[in-house]
This record gives sequence, C-alpha cells and structure tokens, in this order.
Amino acid sequence: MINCSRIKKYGNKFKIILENARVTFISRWSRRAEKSSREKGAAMPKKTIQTFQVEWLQILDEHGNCDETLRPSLSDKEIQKLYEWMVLTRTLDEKAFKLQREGRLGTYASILGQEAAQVGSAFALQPSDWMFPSFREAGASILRGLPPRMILQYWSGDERGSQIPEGQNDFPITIPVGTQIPIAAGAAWAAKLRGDRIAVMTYLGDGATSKGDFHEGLNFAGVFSLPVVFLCQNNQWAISVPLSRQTRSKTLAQKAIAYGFDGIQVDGNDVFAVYKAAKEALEKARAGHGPTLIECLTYRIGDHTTADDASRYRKAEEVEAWRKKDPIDRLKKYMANKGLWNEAYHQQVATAAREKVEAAVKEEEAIPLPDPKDIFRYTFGELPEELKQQMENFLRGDGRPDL
Amino acid sequence: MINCSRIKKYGNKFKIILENARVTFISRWSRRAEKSSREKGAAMPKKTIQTFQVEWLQILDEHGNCDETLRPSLSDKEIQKLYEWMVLTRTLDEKAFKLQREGRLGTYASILGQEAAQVGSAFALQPSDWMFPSFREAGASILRGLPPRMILQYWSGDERGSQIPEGQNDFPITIPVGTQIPIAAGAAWAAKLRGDRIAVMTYLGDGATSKGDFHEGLNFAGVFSLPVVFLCQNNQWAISVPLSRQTRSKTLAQKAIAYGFDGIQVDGNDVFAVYKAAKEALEKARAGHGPTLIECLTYRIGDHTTADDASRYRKAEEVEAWRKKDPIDRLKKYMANKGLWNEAYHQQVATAAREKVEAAVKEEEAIPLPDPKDIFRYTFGELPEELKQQMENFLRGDGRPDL
Amino acid sequence: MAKLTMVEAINLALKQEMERDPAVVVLGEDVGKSGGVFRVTQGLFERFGDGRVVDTPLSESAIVGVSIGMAAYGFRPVAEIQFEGFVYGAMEQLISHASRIRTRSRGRYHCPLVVRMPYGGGIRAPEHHSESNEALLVHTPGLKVVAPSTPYEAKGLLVSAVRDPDPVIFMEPKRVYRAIKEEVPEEEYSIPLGQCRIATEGKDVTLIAWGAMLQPTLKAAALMGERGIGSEVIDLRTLSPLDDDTIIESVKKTKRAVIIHEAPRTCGLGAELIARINEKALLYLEAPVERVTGFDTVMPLPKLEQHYLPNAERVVEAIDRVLSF
Amino acid sequence: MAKLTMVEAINLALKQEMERDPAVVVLGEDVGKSGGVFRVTQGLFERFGDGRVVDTPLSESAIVGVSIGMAAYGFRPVAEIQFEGFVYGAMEQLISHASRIRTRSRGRYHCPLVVRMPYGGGIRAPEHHSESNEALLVHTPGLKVVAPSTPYEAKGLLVSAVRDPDPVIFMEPKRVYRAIKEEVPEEEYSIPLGQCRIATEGKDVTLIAWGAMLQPTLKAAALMGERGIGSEVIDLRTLSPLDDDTIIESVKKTKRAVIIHEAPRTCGLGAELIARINEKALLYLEAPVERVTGFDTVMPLPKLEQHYLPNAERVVEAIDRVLSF
Ligand SMILES: Cc1ncc(C[n+]2csc(CCOP(=O)(O)OP(=O)(O)O)c2C)c(N)n1
Ligand SMILES: Cc1ncc(C[n+]2csc(CCOP(=O)(O)OP(=O)(O)O)c2C)c(N)n1
Ligand SMILES: [Mg+2]
Ligand SMILES: [Mg+2]
Repeated sequence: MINCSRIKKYGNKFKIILENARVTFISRWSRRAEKSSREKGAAMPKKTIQTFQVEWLQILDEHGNCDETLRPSLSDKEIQKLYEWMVLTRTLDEKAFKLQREGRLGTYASILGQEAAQVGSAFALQPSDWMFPSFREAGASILRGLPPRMILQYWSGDERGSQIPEGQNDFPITIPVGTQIPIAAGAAWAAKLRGDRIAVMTYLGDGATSKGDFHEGLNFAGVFSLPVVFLCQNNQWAISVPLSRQTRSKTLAQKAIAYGFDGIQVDGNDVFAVYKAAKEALEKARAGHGPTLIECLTYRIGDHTTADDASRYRKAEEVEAWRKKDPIDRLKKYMANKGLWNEAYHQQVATAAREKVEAAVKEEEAIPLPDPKDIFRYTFGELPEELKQQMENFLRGDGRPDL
Repeated sequence: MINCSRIKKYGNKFKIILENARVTFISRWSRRAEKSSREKGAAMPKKTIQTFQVEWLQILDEHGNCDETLRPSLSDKEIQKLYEWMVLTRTLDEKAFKLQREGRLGTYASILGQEAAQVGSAFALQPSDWMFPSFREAGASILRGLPPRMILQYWSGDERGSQIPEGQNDFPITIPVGTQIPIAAGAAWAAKLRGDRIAVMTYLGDGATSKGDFHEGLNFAGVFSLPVVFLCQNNQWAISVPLSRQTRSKTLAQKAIAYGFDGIQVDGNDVFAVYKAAKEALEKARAGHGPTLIECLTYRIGDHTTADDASRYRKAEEVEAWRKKDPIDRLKKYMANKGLWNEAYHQQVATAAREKVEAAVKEEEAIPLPDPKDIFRYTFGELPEELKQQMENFLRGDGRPDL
Repeated sequence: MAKLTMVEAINLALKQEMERDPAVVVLGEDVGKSGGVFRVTQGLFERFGDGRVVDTPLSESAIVGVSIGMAAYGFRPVAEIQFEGFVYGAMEQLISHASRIRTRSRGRYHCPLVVRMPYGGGIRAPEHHSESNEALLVHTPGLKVVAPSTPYEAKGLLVSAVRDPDPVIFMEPKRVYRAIKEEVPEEEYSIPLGQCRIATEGKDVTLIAWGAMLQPTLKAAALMGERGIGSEVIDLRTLSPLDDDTIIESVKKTKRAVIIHEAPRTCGLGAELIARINEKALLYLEAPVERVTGFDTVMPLPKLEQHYLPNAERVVEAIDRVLSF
Repeated sequence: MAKLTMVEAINLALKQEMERDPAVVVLGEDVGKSGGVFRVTQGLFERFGDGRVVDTPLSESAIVGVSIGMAAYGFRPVAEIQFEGFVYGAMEQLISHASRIRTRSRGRYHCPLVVRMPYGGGIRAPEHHSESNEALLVHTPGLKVVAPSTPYEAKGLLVSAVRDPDPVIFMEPKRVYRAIKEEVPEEEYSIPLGQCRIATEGKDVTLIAWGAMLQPTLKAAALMGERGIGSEVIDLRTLSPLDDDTIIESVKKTKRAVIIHEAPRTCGLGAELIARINEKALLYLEAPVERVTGFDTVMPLPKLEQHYLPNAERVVEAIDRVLSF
C-alpha cells in the first residue's frame, strides 16, 4: 500500500506548506473500513517496508533571489556564459519563428521559456559525453556545438541539418516521442562496457513519460546501472494535452521510484538549479553510480509548433503567469545585483547573438538544394544493386524507379 | 531527489528491522559534496515535497499462524472453499504436467506454488466483474467458471479452449507478455463510461512489469481513475531471468507510485492476504475510487513451461526454500488448528478434485478434431469474398489457397 | 448540397455516427479540446463532452489497446493515430490482438474498432509525418484497411467503417484533407467496404490508385485523354479485403495496367495487385503491369520529397511504356 | 568436418564472431545462463561472460532500442527476439530508428545490428510462436532481411550479417533448427548477402522458397523428378535486398514459376517476386506464377496448423497447374 503525503509547493521555495490530508488508500475510499479496523484494535494493519521522498530544488527564484548556500560554484565568467547562451538561444528561437511566419522555414518547435532547462543542463555536459535530444532542444544543441545554421537547415526540411559534426557526440533530432530514450540507454551501456568514464544525457518532455519507451529505457538503465541522465523538460503541455491528462502522479520525478534510482524535481526556469542537478547527476553517472531522472518544471510559453494555435486549448492567464517566471529575466536580476550585468553588457550580448543568428540565416539560405541522389545514398553503407538501379533510373529521369 | 529508507523484511512479519542506512542520492555517490554543503550551513539542501510508503501484508504465515485481527471475514465454509479451489487447481496442474510428459498435451505452463495468489484473488471477484488473464492463470480461470476441460483443450492446441462460455466475463489467455494490460484498462474504462459498478482484474507476471504495455496501461488507469486491479504474481522468474534482472526496484508494488495510485505488496502464498488485498482493491474500484496494483510475492516452483528445464539456471536450494512456504500447506495447518480440516475431509476433497480432473481429461480427449473451416470462419464477422474463395479452394483440396 | 473538404466530411461523419449510436467514442492525442492537429474532430468535444471525445496520454499502443478493451465491452471506439508514422508503436496491439480476438475466442469476442490515421506525403512535414505503410496492415489477417480519395468517399466509407463489426484501419490522405472540395450530402449514406470505384472509364489502360494518388492519376488520365488514350481509373478505396473482380475485369478489357502508390515499392500493395492480375488475367496482358511508387528509401524531408512522390508526369511515362511495350 | 544442426551452426558462428571481434555482444531474453529457449546461445555466457552475453528485461522494443545505441557507440550487437511473433513491439525502433539512423544523419551514424529471430510454424507451438512476417520487414527501407535454410547456410550468412555495417534481420526457421544435420566447416567462411542460391538445377519450372519452406519444396522437386520434370529450386537466402538477376534468369529459362511461403498470402513476399517476374520476364511466362502460401487468416494452433502450412503435396499440385496451364 502506498500512502502519499502531499506537500504543496508555492512559488517561493521557503513557503512550503504541509497539507494536512494524509492520503491513504483506506481513508480515500472507505473511511468506514478504516474505522472498523481501528475499532478492532489493529492500529496499523499493514507494515511499511519502503519509504520514499521526492525533493524539489530551487536556487534562484523568479525575483532573482538566490540561495547562495545552494548555488553551484560557478565563476563570474561562467555565469555570464550561461546568460549569453540563453540569450543566443532565445534570439535564434525568435528568428526561427519569424522565418517560419515569412515562409522561409518549415514547421518549427519553439523553446521559448525553456532556455534555462536546456542551457543549464547542456552546460554541465563534457564534450566527451553523449547527448540524445528530442525535437525541442535547439538551445542544448547549439551549446553542444551544433552550428545554428544546422538548426535552421533541419527545420527547413533538409536532412543535412541532422549531419551532426564529427566530434560532437550528439544524435540528431528524434521525432517519435520518447523513442530516443532506450537508444540513449544503449549508448550509456556501451560506454560502460568500454570502460569510458563518460555520461549520456537524453532530453524528453512530459508527454514522453507516457510512452512505453520511457518505461523500458529507464528500466534498463536501472537494471544495468547505466551512466545516463534523463532530463525531462516538464513544460506542462504535450501539444494540447495538459500534464494532468498525461499522468496522475504529482511529480514526474517520482516515476524514478519505479526503477529503483534517483529522481529530483527542479525549478526548470532556474538555471542554477538545473545546472546543479545536472552536474551532480552527470558526475554520479561518470563515477559509475547509475542513472538519474531530473524533472525540470518549466512551461512552454509558445504554441506547440508554428503549426499550432495554443489559444484554442489554454488560457492566456496561465501563459502570463509563467512569463513572470522567465528564466533569462531572473538570471539578469541576479547578475545585476552582483554587478555582472548592465545595459552595455546586455547590448553587447544581444548584438553578438543577433549577428550570429543573422549570419546563420544567411549561411543557411545560401546553401544549394540537396543533391537528389542523397535520397538513396545513405540508405546503406553500400548501395545494393536494386537500389543503385532505382537511383540510376531516377537520375536518367525516365520516372522508372526500378528495372 | 528520492531517498529510500529500506526496511528489511524477514520471514515473520513481526520481525521488521529498520536498516539504518538512509540511502540518499548524495550520500551514495558523493559524500564529499554533502559534507561541504553541510559545512556551508545548508542543513537540508533540497526540500521534500512528496513522501511515499510501500506496505506489506501477510496474515497467514508459513507455519499456519494467523493474525486474526487482520483476517478477512470469511465463513468456515468460505475458508474451506478456498482450500478446495486450491486443491483442485493443483490437481489439475499436476495432471496437465503428466499429460504433457505422456505426449497427450502440448506445452503447458504450470502454476505450482502460485495457487493462493490465483485462488485468493479470483475468489474476490464478482461474476459481473471482468477478468483478463495472462497465460498462467489456470487456477483463477476455473474458479471463474471455465470448465477445466477447456484448459486442457487450449494447451492441446485447440482454439476452442479459448471460447470462453457466454456469461463468463473473461478474456482468453494472452501470450504476448503484458499486452493484456491496456486492454483490461480499456474494458474498465468502458464499464466506467457505462456506469456499471463492476471492476476489472488483470493478471500479470514480474516479467511483464518491464514491458511498455504495463506502463502505458497503468498510466491510463491512473489518469482516468479506472476501476481496474492489476494483480501481479511476482513469482520471481521470467523464464530464466531473475527478478533482479527485471528491475532494480526493491518491490514491484512501488511502481504504482509512478502512476499516482496505490500499490501494495502481499505475501502471495498467503491466501488470506491475497484475498483481503484483492477484495479491498476491487471494492475500491467498484466504488469509483480508481486502480490498485497488487504485488503477490510468490514463487514459480516448476519449470517455466514443460518446454523448459529450470535446473540450468537456478539452484535447487532456492526452490526447496520456497516449497516450505507452500500456500496449501499453510492453509491446511490453519484449518486443522481451527478444526476445519482433518484427514477424512482432505480425502474427500482430494478425491472430488481427482474425479473432476479425470472427467475433464476424458471429456477433452473425446472431443473430435476441430473443423478445418474454423481456420477461416472467425477471421471476420462475415467472410469477405476472397477469404471465402480461399476456404472453398482449400476444402475442395486442390491446394490452391486463392483464385 | 454543401461543398466540403475531406476534413469537414470526416468530421460530419463522426458527428452523425456519434449522434446515431451512443456506443461510438472518439479517443486519441489532441482530439478533444484542440479538435485534432488537422481539426478533423473539431467541435465534437464541445458537442459530446469529455466522456465521448477523449484526449489521451501520449501512447499509440495504449490508445489501440484500451480501444480493444472498450470494443470488447460493447463500445465502438474511433481511435486516432496522429500520424501514420507513429502507428508502429501500436503494431503489437493491432496485429496480436485487434485483428485476432474474434478468431482467438472463436467468436466470443470481437473488435468493432476504427483506427483513423492521416497518411502520406506532400505537405512539407517533418520526418515520420509523411509515411504510407498500408502494406503492413494489408498483410495482417483480420484487419480491414480503407483509404478514401475524396470528401464524398471519406464520409461514406467512414460510416461503413464505424458500423463494421471488425477492426478497420482508416487511412486518411492528409494531402487531400483541404485540397479539394466536393458536394457531400448531409443525409446519411454509406459506401460498402470491399468494393472499388471506377473513377473514370476507359478502354486503353487501367490505372489503379488510392488516397492522395488519385489526383495525379486522374491528371495523368486527363493528359492521356488529350492524346486520345482512354484510361480506366480505379479508386481502390478498400485496400483489404481487395475487390479483385472489378480490377480483373478492367484489366481484361484494357489489357494494360499501371499501379500508383506512395509507399516504398518493394512489398508494397502494388506487388499484390500485380500478383493477382498475374494469377487471374495473365493471358490478357499486352505489357507488364507498371508500378509508379516511392523508392525503396526512407521518405525524404520536404526539400527532396517532390522527387519521391509519384506525380502525373511519372504516371504518364508509365502509361506510355505499357502502351508502347 | 562435423555434421551440425542449424542450432549448432548458428552457435558456432556466434562464438567465432565473438572471438574475432570484441565489439560483438549478444543480448536478449534468456540468451545468457539458460542459453536461449532453443539453446542457440548455449555456452556463450560461460565463455564470454555477463558483459558480452546479456539477459535483458522483458522488452523487445528496448532490446532493439538499446542495441541501436550500442551500435552507434561502436558495438556490433546481436539481439535476439525470442520468437518472431513478439517482434511487433520492436517495430517502432526497427522502422523509425535502426533502419534510418544512417540516412537521417547523412552517414554520421550507422547501425551495425543483427536481430536474430526464430520464425515459422510446424513445431506445434502456442499462439504467436509460429509467425512468418518477413514481408513487414522487407517492406522497410534500410533493413536487410536474411533467412537461411540449412545449417551450412546459416553459419555463412550469419557471419556476413554480423560483419555488415547495417541492420540485418536474421530470421531462423525454427522448424529446421534440429531437423537436419549437415557438414559445416569449423573454419571461417561467409556467404555474401544479396545473392540467391540455386539449390537444384532444372529446366521445366522454377521453385522459389526460403527458410523452412526449402524442405517441402525440395521434396516436391524430387517427386516431380520421378515423373521426369526438372525443377530449378531457388533458395532465396536474402529476402532484402532481392537478387533479381538469378530469379529472372531462371524464370526465363524455365518459363514457369511457383513461389512457396508460410506467411499469409496477401502482400507477402511472394507478391513482390511475382511483380518482379512480371516486370522483367513477362513475355517468357507460359503460365501464371503460382503461390503456395499460408492463408489470409491467423496461423492456427497446433491442431489445425498442418492445414495452413504449405507442404510438398501442395507444391506438387501447383507445379502441375503451371505445367498444364
Ligand atoms: C510517438 C509519437 N506520437 C505522436 C507524436 C506527435 N507529437 C509531436 S510532439 C507531441 C507532444 C510531445 O509532448 P512532450 O513530450 O511534452 O514534449 P513537448 O512538445 O512539450 O516538448 C506529439 C503528440 C509524435 N511525434 N510521436
Ligand atoms: C512480448 C513477449 N516476449 C517474450 C515472450 C516469451 N515469454 C513467454 S513467458 C515469458 C516470461 C514471462 O515472465 P513473467 O511475466 O514473470 O510471467 P511468468 O512466466 O513468471 O508467469 C517470456 C519471456 C512472450 N510471450 N511475449
Ligand atoms: Mg511537454
Ligand atoms: Mg514471473
């Protein structure tokens, strides 16, 4: 029997209020049964054999207040780097959105509001670590080294945007939700078998936690104690499906209990908390102590993709409330207090970001169309005879795919 | 962050010893980090937002000692019924095994040792409830009303053994592990939508908990608060794969935490505990209070199936240790103490069981071979033209499946 | 009579069937409040409520799995797989259960389930959003597979699918969703499963297509018509079970055939059609039956997809080949 | 040279490949200590240890999924699906990832993965233990599919599969596992993928089969031989990519063909073979190509399975039909 004591979380981490309702199996569905068993004198009908707690980490609140005792040790330069990556991410994101609206880009999945979750976590990765994104990780990907041009190239419908540069140990975007999870576990397993002291990080959304692949991937990671970190960006929506329709569990972090390893919920708009949790989990993985599930509680400020219109299914007020928790804003406030941010610095960062993004757009738009041969070329290491024939007929333009 | 306080369970439920090792994320992989954060004065770096306990229920121990305060209210007659069903189940099981060895039956999956888990749980079902078995539920199925003859018929390779009698709300055996779980959830959903105050029970093994279907089925059940009970017979083996290779979680019951509903671990060889947990969970389901996961901790005494030889992968001592916890034996001891059992009664029960089983064998072996037309007949409600053609050609014996 | 898009026609069929039969429920990802990513279920949530139009957690396998259980209990679920490229996760439930529960239980249970899914390319969508895998489903005994080509067809076929006592995979050509409008009666009508439609009659060549491929096929037929060549265009409609008779009769008349599909060529449904023509009309053939299909490669992303998808020009070339053989 | 069963031949190939290349690892349900439910991996666990021969949790999808990750990282996993009837759960990982990672990443990653699975009927097994679904996999671009027919073939083809840089589905005819023994060299040899084998030469009819169907086909050929009819039996060996040249050449010679497979008829691989013969050798045909196959029904349980599976008699009847057409 599992009893849940729920503790309500209010915006500020210091205001934690214990709900008095100890929700037990019996009390919830049959107070009578409980009472009668009490009358019989059976004070505790069943024996507790395991207890679990789910913890929450927030370091930098939405007003920029920071719990310095918890703050990860980062140099001023590093804090500025975090800020700069977040600004670059947002600049690229906004540009991609605009390009799509102008018809210069295909469907695009914005990460607006999720910059801290992506930058904070990817910043904790080593180049030798491996990363398996879902489809909404532009921020993490460019931090890992992907030329921003390739983000645009991918979303413009060109596979070459998925040709991750040699040396960058990242997988391309995965569209089928959650299916990257067992693959990431497999890479972690390979690293472990090889004795490589690296970690693997894979990104997933709240929606992905409903898919069998999530379960199976985390289960394998637990059983084989694999060096992998499951970074869940709980942005509270899966297209139009709210979190409450995705799971009845109060947190996603607690799902780790099913697999016998650690889970933690962090404020996903707090770049320090994300970075700290990710760093600890990655170090633990590299040291051979197994997997971790990190739930970054955040919010998808934009539509699901440029093909979506979220106003049909969610309230503007909800979005507004979350805008106030903006991850860049709060870091800025913190930095300003610390003397690490001023308008001139910001201008310089913003300009650099804009220039980088504009250069990426130019670069991408100058790329000639892909060679149609590419449709065939990469199907196998060596083209089988029949496929070679299909390609040759196609190139001869006689429209005859075979023969 | 999830902290696990493990509490060791010893044979006797009264001897519960708290392990002193509070296993936390930090302590396990980086004592240094914890220490330094303590030095900084951060006594509790992360806030606990949820706590969970997993409970264990045992009423009748392996020596036949019973905790009467916990015992479900059952009449003497009902207790005898439980015993009789368990004896019949074992008698049928032993006969099926022998028939297979004599070449009179196909592959058969024995339930030796799991009689209490099946009889205790199925005994709590109402006829109006629905039941979705896996492939090892002969005991539960006959209790539900399936003529024992049909068990033999199925395992002799005749689909008519799966033609559940009208009025018995059970699904046929499901071979692909775990795949019955979402289907059971769907039936529960349908019942809920209809407003029928019934419950659904589905059986699954420890191995099944690794499959995506388990996760997805339980997740749906949680989200929609469905009237379904997931009855897991944790017999600690999935063919040759031990529980430790199936999951790193200490219990299977705790997996319910991931779905926001109740889980409980019970002594699966204790028919009272199984019955009590099942009854409570079913009542809760019928009352509209959602799903429950029940883990029955038991043991597969026999080989996986008659096609398996378990001596290749597990120790005889392990099997012997579990034989001592025999579910029928302990109920017998209890009943003898209560004056509900004596040798004469037992002879009568055993004879009746033997006669029933022998009759079932006779009956089954007298059934003529199935009509080959049956291969086609049930593919669709109405045979499409092309299939009718295939059937007719086949019956004409010109070996021409089509045309 | 109103001119409707295919999206509107399907929506209308769903609405009317739900009104007619309280056992019909709609479930899937985003089918509720949002009305579906293509708006096919728009308005149903408001009309029938959360009990009958249900947004589910993200899991194709469970969507099909729970639907099987609901169907066994007496409902007629209409499940949506958001894109056909995500149906693979549900293959086990479809192949091992939906298609088999009737025969496994020797008729005690059956599975009146419709699985709707948008399929096919041509809308410049990301990877996995343009697949055409009808052959996988047609190869599965116990499933029916339907692919409408126009709004009128879609409504009539969906009505039959919903009323069918067995699982029907309803493949919606997303490229057609809003591309054409057609008069669609508000009144109830249905188009029986298992029968092809002769879209245009002709005596020189038989063109067989379904779903979104009807449009380029008809265009090719029109181009050939300008050159005096009569094409008999067959809209397959039901991909399983196949309506051999209509096809064979047409091929016996025209003596030449071209099959057009988006899916990869090898082991596509085109192969089965050729096999049946071979078996039943070999001596009538004046030329090998031609296939105009996708390549045996992964469907490319938008920048290359036009090279992959059959178009009228490729169909015309194939017709020229069968005529000049 | 030792006479080995197919089980022993595959076991030997695995052992030798694991010795040769430390990147080869074996994983799946019950492949370790137990040595596999068919004993195909027997002794490997003892020899190579738990790091290279790994019992996994029960999940076909994850077995393939983690294998893809391992392959990308530089391993050569040989994954076992315990029975082909349980591969459906792994379809998404196979179709959406294993087959695509090379083309998706434009060559940055690839997937040298072998998925072994016993397939086919005839061993009186429970439901789902007798399936033959090669067509689903052949229809998937980016996968190679192999089905050996004898112990010698199995060893040589498995060696090639393990060394192949791309995912190979290795379908093992479980009915043959212990049914025949054959001399199998201890020494290293390999049989290239993508080439059929002419099992017996003949001039009157071409019989095409693979896996367990070779045996009834050869028996039928022998029976026809007694009547003076020469059968050219082609063992397809690699089901994808197909070796058209050998097939077409044979059919051009014999002018008649019969294809034998266990899988359901509609959209089976037989259809594709007919389509290719139609396309490349139509004018040579003296009779429609015949298919001797399973029905378009679920594979029955043991008491009826002999009616479903093609046998020598049915092949003989089909040969008679193509000869007398
Ligand atoms: C298997 C699968 N089913 C459906 C889809 C369509 N789809 C794309 S994204 C998405 C929602 C994903 O939600 P979540 O995991 O929370 O990620 P987010 O979009 O919020 O980043 C859906 C249903 C898909 N890509 N894959
Ligand atoms: C999807 C699937 N994979 C593999 C198998 C083969 N198989 C049959 S039973 C079994 C083990 C099941 O273990 P568990 O769930 O613990 O049930 P138990 O046999 O112990 O009752 C396996 C692997 C199967 N039937 N289905
Ligand atoms: Mg989300
Ligand atoms: Mg078990």
